[in-house]
Amino acid sequence: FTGAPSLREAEASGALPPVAERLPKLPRVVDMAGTGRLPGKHGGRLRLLIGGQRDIRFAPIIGYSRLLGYDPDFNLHPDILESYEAERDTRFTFRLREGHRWSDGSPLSAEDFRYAWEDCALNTEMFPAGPPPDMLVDGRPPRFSVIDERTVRFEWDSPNPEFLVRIAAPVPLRIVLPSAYLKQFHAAYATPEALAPLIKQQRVDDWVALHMKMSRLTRPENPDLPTLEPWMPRTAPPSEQFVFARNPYFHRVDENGLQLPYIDRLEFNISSADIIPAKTGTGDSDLQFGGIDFADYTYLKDAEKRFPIRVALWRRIQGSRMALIPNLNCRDDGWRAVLRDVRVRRALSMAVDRHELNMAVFFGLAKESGDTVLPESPLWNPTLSELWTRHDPVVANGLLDAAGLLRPEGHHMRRLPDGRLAQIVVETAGESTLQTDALQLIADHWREVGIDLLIRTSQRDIFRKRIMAGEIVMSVWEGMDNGVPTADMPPAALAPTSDDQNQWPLWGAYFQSNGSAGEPPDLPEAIELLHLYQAWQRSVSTEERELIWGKMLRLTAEQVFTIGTVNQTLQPVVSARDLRNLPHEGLYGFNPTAYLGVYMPDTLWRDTSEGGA
Amino acid sequence: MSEPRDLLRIEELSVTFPLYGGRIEAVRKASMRLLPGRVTALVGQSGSGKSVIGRTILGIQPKTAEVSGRILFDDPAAPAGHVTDLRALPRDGRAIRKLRGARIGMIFQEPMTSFSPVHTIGNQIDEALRIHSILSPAERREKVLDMLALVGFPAPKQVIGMYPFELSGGMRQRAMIAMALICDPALLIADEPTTALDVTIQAQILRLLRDLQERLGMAMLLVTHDLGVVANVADEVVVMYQGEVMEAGTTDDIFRRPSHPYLRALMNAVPRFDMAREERLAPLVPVATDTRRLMSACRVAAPVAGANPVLLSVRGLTKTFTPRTGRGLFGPRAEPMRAVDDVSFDIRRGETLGLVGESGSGKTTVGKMVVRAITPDAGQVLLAGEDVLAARGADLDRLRQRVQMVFQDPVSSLSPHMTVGSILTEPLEIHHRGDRAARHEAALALIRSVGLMERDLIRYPHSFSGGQRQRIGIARALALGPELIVCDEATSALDVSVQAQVLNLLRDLQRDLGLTYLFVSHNLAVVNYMADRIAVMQSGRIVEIAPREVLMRTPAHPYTRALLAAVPHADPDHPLDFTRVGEGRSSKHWPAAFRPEPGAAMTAVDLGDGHRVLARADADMSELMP
Amino acid sequence: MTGLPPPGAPLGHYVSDAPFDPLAAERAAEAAPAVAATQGQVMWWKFRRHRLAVISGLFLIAMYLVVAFAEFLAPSTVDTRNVERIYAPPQALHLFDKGQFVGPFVYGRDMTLDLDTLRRVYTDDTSRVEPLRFFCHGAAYRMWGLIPADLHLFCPANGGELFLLGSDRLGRDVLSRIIHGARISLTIGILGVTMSFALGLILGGIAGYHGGWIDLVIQRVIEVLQSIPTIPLWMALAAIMPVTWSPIVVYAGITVILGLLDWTGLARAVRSKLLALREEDYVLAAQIMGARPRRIIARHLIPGFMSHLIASATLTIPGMILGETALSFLGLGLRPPVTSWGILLTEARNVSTLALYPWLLLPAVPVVLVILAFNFLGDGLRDAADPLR
Amino acid sequence: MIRYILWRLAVMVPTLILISMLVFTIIKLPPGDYFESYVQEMRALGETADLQEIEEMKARYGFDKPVPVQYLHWVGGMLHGDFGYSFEYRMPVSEVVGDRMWLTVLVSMATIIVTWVIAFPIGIYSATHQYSWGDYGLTFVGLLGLAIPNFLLALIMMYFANIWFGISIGHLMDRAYLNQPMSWDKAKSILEHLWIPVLIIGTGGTAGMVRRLRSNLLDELEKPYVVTARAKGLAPGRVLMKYPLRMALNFFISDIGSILPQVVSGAEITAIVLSLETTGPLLIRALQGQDMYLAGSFLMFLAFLTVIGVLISDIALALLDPRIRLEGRAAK
Ligand SMILES: Nc1ncnc2c1ncn2[C@@H]1O[C@H](COP(=O)(O)OP(=O)(O)OP(=O)(O)O)[C@@H](O)[C@H]1O
Ligand SMILES: Nc1ncnc2c1ncn2[C@@H]1O[C@H](COP(=O)(O)OP(=O)(O)OP(=O)(O)O)[C@@H](O)[C@H]1O
Ligand SMILES: [Mg+2]
Ligand SMILES: [Mg+2]
Repeated sequence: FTGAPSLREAEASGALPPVAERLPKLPRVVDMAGTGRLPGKHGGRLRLLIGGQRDIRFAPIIGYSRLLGYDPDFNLHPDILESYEAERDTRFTFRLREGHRWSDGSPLSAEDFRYAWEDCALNTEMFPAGPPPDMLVDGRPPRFSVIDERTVRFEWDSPNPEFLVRIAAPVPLRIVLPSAYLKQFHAAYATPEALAPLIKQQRVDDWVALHMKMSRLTRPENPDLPTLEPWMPRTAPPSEQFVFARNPYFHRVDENGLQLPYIDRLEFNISSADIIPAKTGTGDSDLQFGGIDFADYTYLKDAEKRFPIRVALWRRIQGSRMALIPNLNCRDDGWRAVLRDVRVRRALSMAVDRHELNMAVFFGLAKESGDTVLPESPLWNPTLSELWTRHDPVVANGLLDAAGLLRPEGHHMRRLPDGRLAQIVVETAGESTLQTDALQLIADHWREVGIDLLIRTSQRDIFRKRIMAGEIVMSVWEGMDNGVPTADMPPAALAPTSDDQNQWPLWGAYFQSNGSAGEPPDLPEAIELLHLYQAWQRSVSTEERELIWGKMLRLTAEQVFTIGTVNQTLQPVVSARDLRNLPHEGLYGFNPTAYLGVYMPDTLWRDTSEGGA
Repeated sequence: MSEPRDLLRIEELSVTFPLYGGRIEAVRKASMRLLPGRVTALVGQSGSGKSVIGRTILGIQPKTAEVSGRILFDDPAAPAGHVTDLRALPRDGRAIRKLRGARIGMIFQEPMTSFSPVHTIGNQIDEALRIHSILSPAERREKVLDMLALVGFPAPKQVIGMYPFELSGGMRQRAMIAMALICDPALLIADEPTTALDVTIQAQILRLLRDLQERLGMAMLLVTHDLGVVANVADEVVVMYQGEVMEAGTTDDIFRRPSHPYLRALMNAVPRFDMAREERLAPLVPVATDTRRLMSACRVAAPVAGANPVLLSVRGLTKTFTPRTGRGLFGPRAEPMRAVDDVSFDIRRGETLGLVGESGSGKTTVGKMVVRAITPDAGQVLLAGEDVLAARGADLDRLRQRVQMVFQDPVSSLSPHMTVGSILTEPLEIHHRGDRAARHEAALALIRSVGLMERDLIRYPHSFSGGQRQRIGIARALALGPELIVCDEATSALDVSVQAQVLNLLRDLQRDLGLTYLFVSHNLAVVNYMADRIAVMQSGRIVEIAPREVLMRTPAHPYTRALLAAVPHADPDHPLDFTRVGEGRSSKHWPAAFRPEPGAAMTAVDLGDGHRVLARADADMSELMP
Repeated sequence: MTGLPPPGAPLGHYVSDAPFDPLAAERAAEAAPAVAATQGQVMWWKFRRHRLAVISGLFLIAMYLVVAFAEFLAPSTVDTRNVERIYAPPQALHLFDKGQFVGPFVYGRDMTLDLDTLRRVYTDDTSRVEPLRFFCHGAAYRMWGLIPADLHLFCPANGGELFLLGSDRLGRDVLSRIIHGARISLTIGILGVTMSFALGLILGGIAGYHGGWIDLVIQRVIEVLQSIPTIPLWMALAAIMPVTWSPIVVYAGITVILGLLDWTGLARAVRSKLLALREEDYVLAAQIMGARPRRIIARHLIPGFMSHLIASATLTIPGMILGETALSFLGLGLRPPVTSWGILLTEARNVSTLALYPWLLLPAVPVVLVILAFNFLGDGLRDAADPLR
Repeated sequence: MIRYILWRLAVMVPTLILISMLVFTIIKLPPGDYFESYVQEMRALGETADLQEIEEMKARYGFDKPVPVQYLHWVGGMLHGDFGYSFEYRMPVSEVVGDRMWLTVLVSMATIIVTWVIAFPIGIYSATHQYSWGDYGLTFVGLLGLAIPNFLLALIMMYFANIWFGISIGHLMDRAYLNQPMSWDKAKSILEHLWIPVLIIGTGGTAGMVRRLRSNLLDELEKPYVVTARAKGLAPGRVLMKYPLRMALNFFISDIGSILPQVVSGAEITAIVLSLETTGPLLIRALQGQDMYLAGSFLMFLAFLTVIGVLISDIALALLDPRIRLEGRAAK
């Protein structure tokens, strides 16, 4: 095995053991050539621009080192784990690599799982309301057992198909913690006398807060906290630049035995969001995906001529880049009745000229489609994308007439059955001009069918309140977050399961709170979706899940609960020209691709033979 | 002595100012000359261009002025024959700057406004020294202090740290003189240098100027209206009228053989001490103003005829000022200064009380307290029995219409941003008198009655001559047709002919409408002409008060006597004895009965006939009687 | 040389022999046409002499006419779109085609998409001459939001296009948007300026003239108001304005409230100046005449401060015209379809615009012109009010 | 004077209390709170927030308590030097500001000094050469700066500075020097970056200053005391400095009260566009994200500076013009 030259000095001085001792006995070998990548060499840095300190959370997301994770084709495979077993989705056994170490050199072992579960999750001081709901199935926690030094097991009574998905998520479930480091902050291990000065020094109130502060993984602000990611934080906030240095104990190697990552350090530079495109275009970023948008592409492409950068276009994975979402729980009785009529939703969908929208805003490069899964998903069904999305004002007019939204003689605008003018106020929380621009086009389209669309913008934080209160009749949001699901991923987004679903916030809240908030769904199709989802939760085989997914997708597409416009829109990804192994095309999204995570940024390397920093 | 030469030669000087749709020819082809060590007096009608000539010599005329002609300056300190044409020097260039202040000093006519309000007197006097000499700061300070003492400040150290607005009119004028003299100039342009000074100090200043003249060979261009002063100090005289030189010659020629009708009219207009009570002054143009019409537009109520009740009654007025000298944040508080000390007097309706006295004795302060422009620390002011100081609301409104004041400083008392027309109509507007047209009529009548013209209504105050501004102030005070007018040096800047016109107007108004005046002046002849009774102030107190004739004939108080002795006469045969004047000014030379000493109670002793004099309560009557 | 002896020689007795008539001057003045003029007239005469100020004044009047008749003057409405003509650069206006006079016209254009750089490329087609139409019927609008009409001063040729200042990302005519934007830019902000000035003068005047405890109280109010920076206030206000209000009402509301709060700087300047000026004799004179404080402040004291006021006013105007840029920047300002110059500039706030579509910055031109005009007008007013001129 | 200062210091207490209430209202005014907007922002990115931690913080910082209690808690904390906790940065407010404070002061002071250094000569020139080509030209340039929104100017300058001089866009120093101790190279890098923000932020202020100075000077230039000074032989420049300029400064001095807070708040929006490491963007973000203690404490700090600034300005006024008697009117 070969370690990075940048660590030679530390190795020589004895601060670090030699590379062979830092790697697990059985490291994860990434087959570069086999996956179309070029084996590279160590060194170099990557500069990234972020809009604020909180965006350093990108580091553990794109690092994407998980117990088990997805590959670009969304197959799960063990990563940190040497292997795992999921029996009927109820009993999960995880086996660690021998000699695997945290970034501070302490061994990764079953104790770290036990600490996370028994000392933290089950600690009533830390979690007064009991273990995190994500770990519960039918309200009951798993049985946890340590099999041996390297093997642990979680076991539920009924199937938990979401467990592995959650572990592989961009922000994973926390079932393993660096216990050796954290015990000094835990009341069960440290004496109050030892804790007191730490509490004071960190300016927190008690040891729980201290532990929480020191163990934050999602926003790596504690440079001392050991990690398993390819790069570990080196900067304590506040700062304008956050440096992440290579983790000397990282567990992956390439086929030539070079320890990954190739890149020595990541530098996150805070810039105001407004000038991220500008700075990217002047070569100030070596890898940029956040803070830039399709609208910047022309400029960035233009900048390719002047600066050693390369612009790739990836595809976004949302079910729809922008969807109009009628609120079936809105308080306005007239509109609620109308919107619950599937004919109205279909008519509104068909009234939208998606082609014009696509041409005007996306150069015709997006796909006109309803809000549904993308071709990259094994669940894709082309007919569903096209369902009720053809631009046909005649049919739309007919549907609206049938639904009782009539045009009085000699008038162009329709009226609601209760006599009011059919003026629909669409609210956006958007800061993006894209939404307002597209809405203006849609307003024109809808005027053709006699519906008047008014745009109103609310502050983002009161937007949610207003949705919940039913004050918003129709909103603009993005479509399904994950447009590339596999059958093994939960179809929660399709059913009323959460209060942040703008089409049925109250029904979602009802489910989420186990009936203590919101309202039970009373639309048969919604109820059916919920039942299907619950069936998925109890399912044990992929085939069964595929079936359920298929039913749910068809139902939602038929019912047009959300009016999708276009999807597979493009996302520029800018990289230094000498950066290797970044695919020219890819899927861009948070879940499940973890932005770049599934494309393994640890395999990126800089081809200095070509020049560049 | 080498060959004779002129220090300054003005040849064919013309100065014009543009005015909307016309121009003002302020100076027309005027020529004159000044000999080294000699005094040339420039006399003439108010607005005849005297001040403009003075400024033009220094090149500090307003930017808008168009100048032609030559001004040749032959500096005695420069090599002989090196004559500079001051007009040809670049404006504010190095050459002219070296002359200004150092070789040519200037005393401005309006000392009140010629000082920067935010710098101390000492700082401003010192400035010329700082530029033109190489003295050290201590030496300069020494020199400034000397100069201040020379111009008659009893406590120069204190004055150095004071701000201009804390000084009385006369004190500012003296500071101005000190500033002009500080560099021992070869030529002094003195534009009415003594108008705000009482005659004793005036004499002291004139003596000082003469000293300098003799000692340093300083020449002086003396602009003045006081023919008495001219007769006493000038060697040559130039008489101007409407921008033109009417007559020029030696003092002798001018006083003994006045030839031009203007000059003769001027001589005739001088008020004399031996005038009969009813005798009128003879103005140049014998205009008769219809007094009733002048005020009918505005007058509210005709005065109550009948006996002469007391209109204004002043009791125990006292005012103390705290100087702001202590510069810096944490300076010690300066000693409070008693400006007016227990002043009481009465004025009957239709009467004029003349108020004369030493410069800085508190006359202006008394006047301002009477019109309620300053609140006294103690005392009472009653107008026809009404308490002036307590009036509020509608009472105050009425009061304001009954009492007016002509300010000593005409410049700062006229709003710089209002045309004369607006200034004159404003009081009427405030009290809703008449309509627009009527108010305009009234303004027109007022401006004519003080000898100005209709077109002057659209001009702004700054473009007038000193005397013209003063007349605007008088016209404004008359606008409301008040019962009582406080005239604070109301005619000091007027030449005798215009002065005669204005004084006659005031007398006519008094005769016809029963106006009452508190007439503050340093010109004793004028006071004599106007006043029924005269009060003399010194150091904040009234030292003597008596009917006019009594005071003039038998002054009791040593200060009054000193005053009378120091009056210069417009007669070369009766020169003033400069060496003796001013002796009675300081109480040191006074007889014990009048000397205010700590512990000695002073009271107004009645000498009969309404003649009262301030003396020790225990003084013997005979000591007091002259 | 009349009467002047040679240097140093003794002075002879010179007597002018010109005729002397003491009444001549008066008679001459009487003969001259009466110049009865009020102060206002005098100031107007002086103002007229200032050429640039007069031109600026006329320009501003013209701008306000544009504001009044924006719908008619603009070739299209605010949000008329042409998705075929996105990001079209300005078209040149020609008069002669192949040496022949045709009147004002533009050439037709073809658009191609460059799929590599994703740019729209426009090329003139000189065979298509599209003359402008005048007093033509075009996009329908409601005059002042009330009267339906479709008459325009000029429109593109039938079936042709006209983007004299180019088009934006939705293919909207920049020229039309600038014309429509003038309406908000030149009204609401000015309202704010006026209010803050009125308040600043009144409260500053009172504090400065009276001094004492009145001053103390007003100063504390000023302190409190000055302590709150505008941006947070703006954000807070924007957040509590009911969402149901139309954006223009919200914006007007905020501007007015800001106008109500923005007077402090001016008030302090006025106050400190008055504290010094109130000691002048002419103030005493006015008091003796019986003038009320209000009058003294307005007629005697404030004019002495006019230059500063005029300068401040003309300087505040850009702040108010561009006020909404800051707001829009923070996502609080006006929303489509309402537009203003500030909005137009905010929309152009990214580098792409700068690098690729610079004509979107054109709204800065009227802003600059209006601000210059206001300032030169101010100069003229200053001179008119200045007695020394 | 000392009595006056003590009196004014005493008056500051109720003023500051009033201000603190106002500030608290302002940061509380927008509906919702930090956590609400945080959750929404995460959601807009398609991500999920760490709800557990948020609930915990909500309880810890008394968001469930009535508003007056929250206010007292906040004010009480500040009196103890505890400025609260920043939710966004998850650390005490006092630690968040860090380096930003002195960088802000640096930028602001540089801007103010540059503004003055440019504005004073130009203002004087414009006044003494009224209606010359120079006057018109400088007025035009100044107003141009005023008429173009700063953020646009910032963008334009950054872009062209990059295209023409290759200067990297925005920020106050090269990234390499971040978090480094001060060194010669770091100082150099800061200076290299400083001129752009200084120029941009300075434009508006300079034009305003020039115009105000010009008009105030024009008023004073022909005053009698100026003529007196000229008659003494003072050079025009010296005359100008000593007399009219001093009088014209009145307006300028009376505005010191607002300069002081500007020094620490920085030009927020320009700073955002230029990504300056100053406090302005911090404040705006805190306000936008409803990071209430951070915003509130900062606003209070600004308010305190304002109050002090007003006091200084009053004292300076009295020193500048002896006619101004602040302690009440003696004569009337
Ligand atoms: N700046 C100016 N603009 C226009 N006219 C002026 C200006 N200064 C003076 N004048 C006019 O020039 C004439 C001469 O004024 P000047 O001040 O020289 O008079 P004067 O002889 O000094 O009078 P007085 O004895 O009243 O002071 C007057 O009629 C006056 O109105
Ligand atoms: N505002 C003030 N502050 C301080 N001292 C003042 C103030 N006004 C006047 N004084 C002082 O009060 C005294 C009287 O001044 P006042 O103006 O009444 O004198 P006056 O008799 O009118 O003198 P003059 O004849 O010189 O005009 C002077 O010593 C002066 O210095
Ligand atoms: Mg004069
Ligand atoms: Mg006096």
